[in-house]
Amino acid sequence: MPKCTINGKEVEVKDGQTIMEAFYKTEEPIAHYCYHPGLSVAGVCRLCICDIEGNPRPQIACNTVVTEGMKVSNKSDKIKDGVKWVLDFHLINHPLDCPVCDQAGECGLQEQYMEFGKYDPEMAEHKVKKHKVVDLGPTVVLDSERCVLCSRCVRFTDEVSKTSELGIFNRGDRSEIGTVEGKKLDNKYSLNTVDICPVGALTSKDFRFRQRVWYLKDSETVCNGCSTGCNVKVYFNKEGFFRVKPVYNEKVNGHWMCDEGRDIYKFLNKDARFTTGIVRQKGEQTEMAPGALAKELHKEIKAKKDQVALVLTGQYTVEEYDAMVSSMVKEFGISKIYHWVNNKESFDSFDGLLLRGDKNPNTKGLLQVLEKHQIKGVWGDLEAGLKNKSIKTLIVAGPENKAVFDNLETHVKLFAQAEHLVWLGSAKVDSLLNLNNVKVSIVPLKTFVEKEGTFINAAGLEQKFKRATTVVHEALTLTETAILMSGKNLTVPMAQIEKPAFLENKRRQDQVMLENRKKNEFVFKRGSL
Amino acid sequence: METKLLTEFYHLDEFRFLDGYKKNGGYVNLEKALKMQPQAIIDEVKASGLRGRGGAGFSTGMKWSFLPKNNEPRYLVCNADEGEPGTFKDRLMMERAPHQLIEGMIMSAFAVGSKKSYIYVRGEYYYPVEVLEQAVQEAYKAGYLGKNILGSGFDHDMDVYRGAGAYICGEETGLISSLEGQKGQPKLKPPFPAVKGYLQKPTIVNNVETLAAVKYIIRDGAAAYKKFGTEKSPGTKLFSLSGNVRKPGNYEVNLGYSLNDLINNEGGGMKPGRKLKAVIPGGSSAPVLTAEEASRATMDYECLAQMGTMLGSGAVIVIDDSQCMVDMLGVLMHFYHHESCGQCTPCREGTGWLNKITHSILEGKGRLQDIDLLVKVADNMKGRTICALSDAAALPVLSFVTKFRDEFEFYVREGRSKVRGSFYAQMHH
Amino acid sequence: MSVVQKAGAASKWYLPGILTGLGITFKHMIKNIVSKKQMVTLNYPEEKYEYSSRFKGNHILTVKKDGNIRCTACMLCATNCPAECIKITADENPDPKVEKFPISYEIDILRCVFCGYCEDACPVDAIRLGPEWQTPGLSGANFTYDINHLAYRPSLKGGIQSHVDDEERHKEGI
Amino acid sequence: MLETAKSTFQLSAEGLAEVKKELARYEIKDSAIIPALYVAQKENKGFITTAVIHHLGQVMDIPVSKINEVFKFYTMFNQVPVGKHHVQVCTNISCALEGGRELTNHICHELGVKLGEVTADGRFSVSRVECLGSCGTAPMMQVNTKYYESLTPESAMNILRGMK
Repeated sequence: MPKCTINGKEVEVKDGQTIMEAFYKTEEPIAHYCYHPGLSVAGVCRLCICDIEGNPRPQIACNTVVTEGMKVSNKSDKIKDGVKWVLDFHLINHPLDCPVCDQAGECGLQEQYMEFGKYDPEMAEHKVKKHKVVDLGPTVVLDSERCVLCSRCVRFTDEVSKTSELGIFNRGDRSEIGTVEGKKLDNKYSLNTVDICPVGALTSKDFRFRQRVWYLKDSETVCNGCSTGCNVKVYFNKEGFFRVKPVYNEKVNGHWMCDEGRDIYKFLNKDARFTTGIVRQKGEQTEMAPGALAKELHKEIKAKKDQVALVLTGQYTVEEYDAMVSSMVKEFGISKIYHWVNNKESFDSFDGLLLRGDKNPNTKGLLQVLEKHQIKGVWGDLEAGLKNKSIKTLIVAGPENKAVFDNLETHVKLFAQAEHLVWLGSAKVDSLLNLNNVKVSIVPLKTFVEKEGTFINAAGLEQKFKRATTVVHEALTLTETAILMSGKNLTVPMAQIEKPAFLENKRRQDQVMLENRKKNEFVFKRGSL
Repeated sequence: METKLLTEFYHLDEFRFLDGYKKNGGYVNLEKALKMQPQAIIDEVKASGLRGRGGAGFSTGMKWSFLPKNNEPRYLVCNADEGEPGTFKDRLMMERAPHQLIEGMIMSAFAVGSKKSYIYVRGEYYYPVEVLEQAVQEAYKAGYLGKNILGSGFDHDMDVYRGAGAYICGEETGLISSLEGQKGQPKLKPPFPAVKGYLQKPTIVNNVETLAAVKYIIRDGAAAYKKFGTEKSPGTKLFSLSGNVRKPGNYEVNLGYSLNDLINNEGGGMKPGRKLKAVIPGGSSAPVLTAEEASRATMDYECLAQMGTMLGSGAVIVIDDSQCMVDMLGVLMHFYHHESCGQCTPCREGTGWLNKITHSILEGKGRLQDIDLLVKVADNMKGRTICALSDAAALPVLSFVTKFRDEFEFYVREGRSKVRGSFYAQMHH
Repeated sequence: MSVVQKAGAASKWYLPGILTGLGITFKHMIKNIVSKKQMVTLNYPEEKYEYSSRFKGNHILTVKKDGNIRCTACMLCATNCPAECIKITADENPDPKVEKFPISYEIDILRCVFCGYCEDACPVDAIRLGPEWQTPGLSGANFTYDINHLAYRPSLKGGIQSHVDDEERHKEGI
Repeated sequence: MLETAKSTFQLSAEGLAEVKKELARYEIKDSAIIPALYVAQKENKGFITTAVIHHLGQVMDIPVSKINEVFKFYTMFNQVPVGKHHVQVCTNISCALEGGRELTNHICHELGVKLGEVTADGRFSVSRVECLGSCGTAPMMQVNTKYYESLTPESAMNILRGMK
């Protein structure tokens, strides 16, 4: 365990770790493009140069192993000038099309330029022209001119996804990232290349031109796309959710996430959701406040205790399962509780990296809650009960992400055999609104980004996450629904109400808006540009 | 005067073949070497003070002793990717005396304990590859290669690998990358090839001339070898003399030989009516010497280093007074721009930038500040990359611009060459 | 609001004040009838004032040589707008040299404070504040200016070309 | 698209055998990429196309991007069609000092082509290359595999005219 000094701060690192890792540990700033903690060291961007005491030449931090007593600094004028020049080498052939570039606002080149640059360009000659808007595959678009050839994406396809679609072709300043014609960048992790691209060379087709990044806020949460439970950041503003990116978690997903998981934002937005409570009887549809609807259901459930059954999917939090199951069991003594398993065949599959066949974030949590309340519902019982009409009122906590429920439609048909189908769910399921022979009550629920809770992933790891924002204000959580259905009222403890930011800062309301818009380090100084 | 040690029998056509080579003292010393202790050979080479003839001039014995002391398989690679502009000595050695190289390699391989060696020859050398491959076959047949060489119990295999045209593969890690079937991009150091090289195994990469010289160190002993050359630069060296001299060619002389003599005696002096203007003493990457400096220079590592240049691969390029230095820098910059592997940013972008600036000066579009910009860019490319190619591109710029600044300024001001007028426009009409 | 109470009895008699005022009005009326040139007011809307060409009035979106809109939908104007009156929706342009362009560009002119920050922020000279200053309209919808109005309204006669030329820039390698 | 790209090039039986031999020759498969590209280039009229890359990828079981990287990196693999006699004139410093560039211009002019172009009859193509290691006998050119040294514009053209 050698000790070293980084800019005067002493730090102890593991054997064989590099100066770069020591910089990370001390949280001292160091410029770099090609180094990525999840990939091998390339050492080609040459930005991470630093002074090592006793070494006349500056060394790169990413490939120099820390030795005992090493004194490193990157604060000297010599190093700063060196970084400035290396940055200039990066920029001389850069097209500077920040206005149309999606990366603007979170671009490595912009960040370092604000830190080290701010000079007049000295390059008077023509820039090297390369290919623009190259279609690399179904998910990614390449702009070779913006590329700084850090080779992160190439190393990703070689080392992590092991698909090797990308390569750097030609040499010198004619080098270009690309795929061989006839072979596309098409793998289940392809969008990670966009995340690790420090500039705007690789952009996501899905996110392209939808928002400028400085209009977006982000919030950390856990992906509910499958039972791996990758740690992710969701990006949103008042118009809705726009993208999902991975967050490093050594125990779960490392630095990566799959392309499927990046689509989860799509079912969070309003147009994919039930927004009000709906009661549908004999083809007639009335809208109702969700809370009132849930409360109304209390009477019916209480009256028909023995004929009520509950179906749960693995898409809710542990807290919600516990609230729902215990209210069913304790308040009403209902034990007909069943677990709805989607894609049964591939349920246990795993691709070796992140993707799991179980497309629910919290199957483990549900099973644990059911076990705690000693419920052993077998799916066959439900089918039989519906057939012989011993189950008349069926409460279903449906999927949030209906895309992963292949058997959704057949199951809706199955559930329609009951007399009264109570559907709790966030995703808009159109087939429910076409059922005419059964009474349907729909209570809109909140999605995982609108509530806090815990998911237990396939490895048994409990992951708590926080609320990001609220999209459908009227919607309830499953816990709230459980409370209302058991006839109680919702009480909101005062301490939990978040204080609005403007009160604390004594800001006017419109100033808060402005503040939100201009976050993400985007500093636009009037008059100076 | 030439001192023919390595090139003693190069005039004999039969020296190319095994029989002729054996007739002239070939493979005699191999037996002697195989009876020695490997460590003794390393010590002998170390004692001889032999320095790498490829360009860097690093002590060969020292390099060999960096090998980790374990039983991992290790490789010996002969660097015959002779790409440095002005250098053509390795080609001569491979064409005229392939067995001399092979013998030296077997001895070296025995010393470093390598069971497999490669000769990496640049792709353009079709004929030398042919000669080498034939010689390797001959050596296998005669039992100098293969299992249990000359009954010593030492096994060794040798293979010739053809490159495909990349200057950067002359850099040892670039060469290893190329040998591994990748782009010839240099690898990060550390780890050095002697620790982790070809296929992540310890690898020794030596130049053709270095490996061939090993034979003579074994034959005569380190002490005898040290008699050649100077105290710190012992031995003889092949110098590739080219450019504006009457008799260009390869000349083997003692290290420490006067550059003036090399040009005027061996090279036959300048062409009629021409005067010496500048000399690049160690291949295109070496900083240029003015005529005055050249008259004082002796061809050894120390003297040239002292004069701010280097011996490099021993390619002496003579430039006479009819040549335009801006033009020559343009030629070099085009070369380095073309050959930069594109890995490290300062080199990838810097070589392109230098090339653009020099050519805009040549086209008559230069600005006076461009001359300083050349220096600034070159200064900031130096020592900032994985391999030495960016230094190799930067050093000529710095020396050309500082030593012949008047020519550059004249070109920028007048839009034509001080020496050759507006030749450039005619050449690129 | 502060109210100034004038003391004194004379001010209770309004008639002298009224007559003085009428006198001034009459004086100007006669002056204007006699010499129209000296008149300071205009007969709006029959007559209109010509402002300087630098006047920051209604917005204009400039066009390229081929008549397409210059704006690249970088949203810097919207970001810089203190009144938040600019709304842009971007999309992929089939021409890879253009890459990004706005499929909708709306300015809520009633919110606009004509500060000109959008003009300042624009990196490609795509938006300018022009000399037009009238913003009449009969319903709320009339005050949301879209691309058609901003770039191609009849008074612009087919669009104002900006000075920056894409092709020249491309040739120069910028 | 992939299918058509693959179907346009096929190694001959000898070529395939040679590639297989090279695959077995070295410690790792990747080392055989350069020799295999040489074999394929010879069979594909002196240059390499995407179809060749795909075919080699299939034959050698190496990702095509890796083969393409190697192909595009080295100058001896031609990316565009070349003539039957590919004339490569050195224009690096030693040859430039002795008139290598003038020689290139002369050859181009005499053959009526620009650099990198193929003559109308497909016999010649001219390119300027970096140092070929024949500096002592400058200026020089390489036609296919053979070096021609100590040239003058006239002698160079005589050599080229003598080629069938």
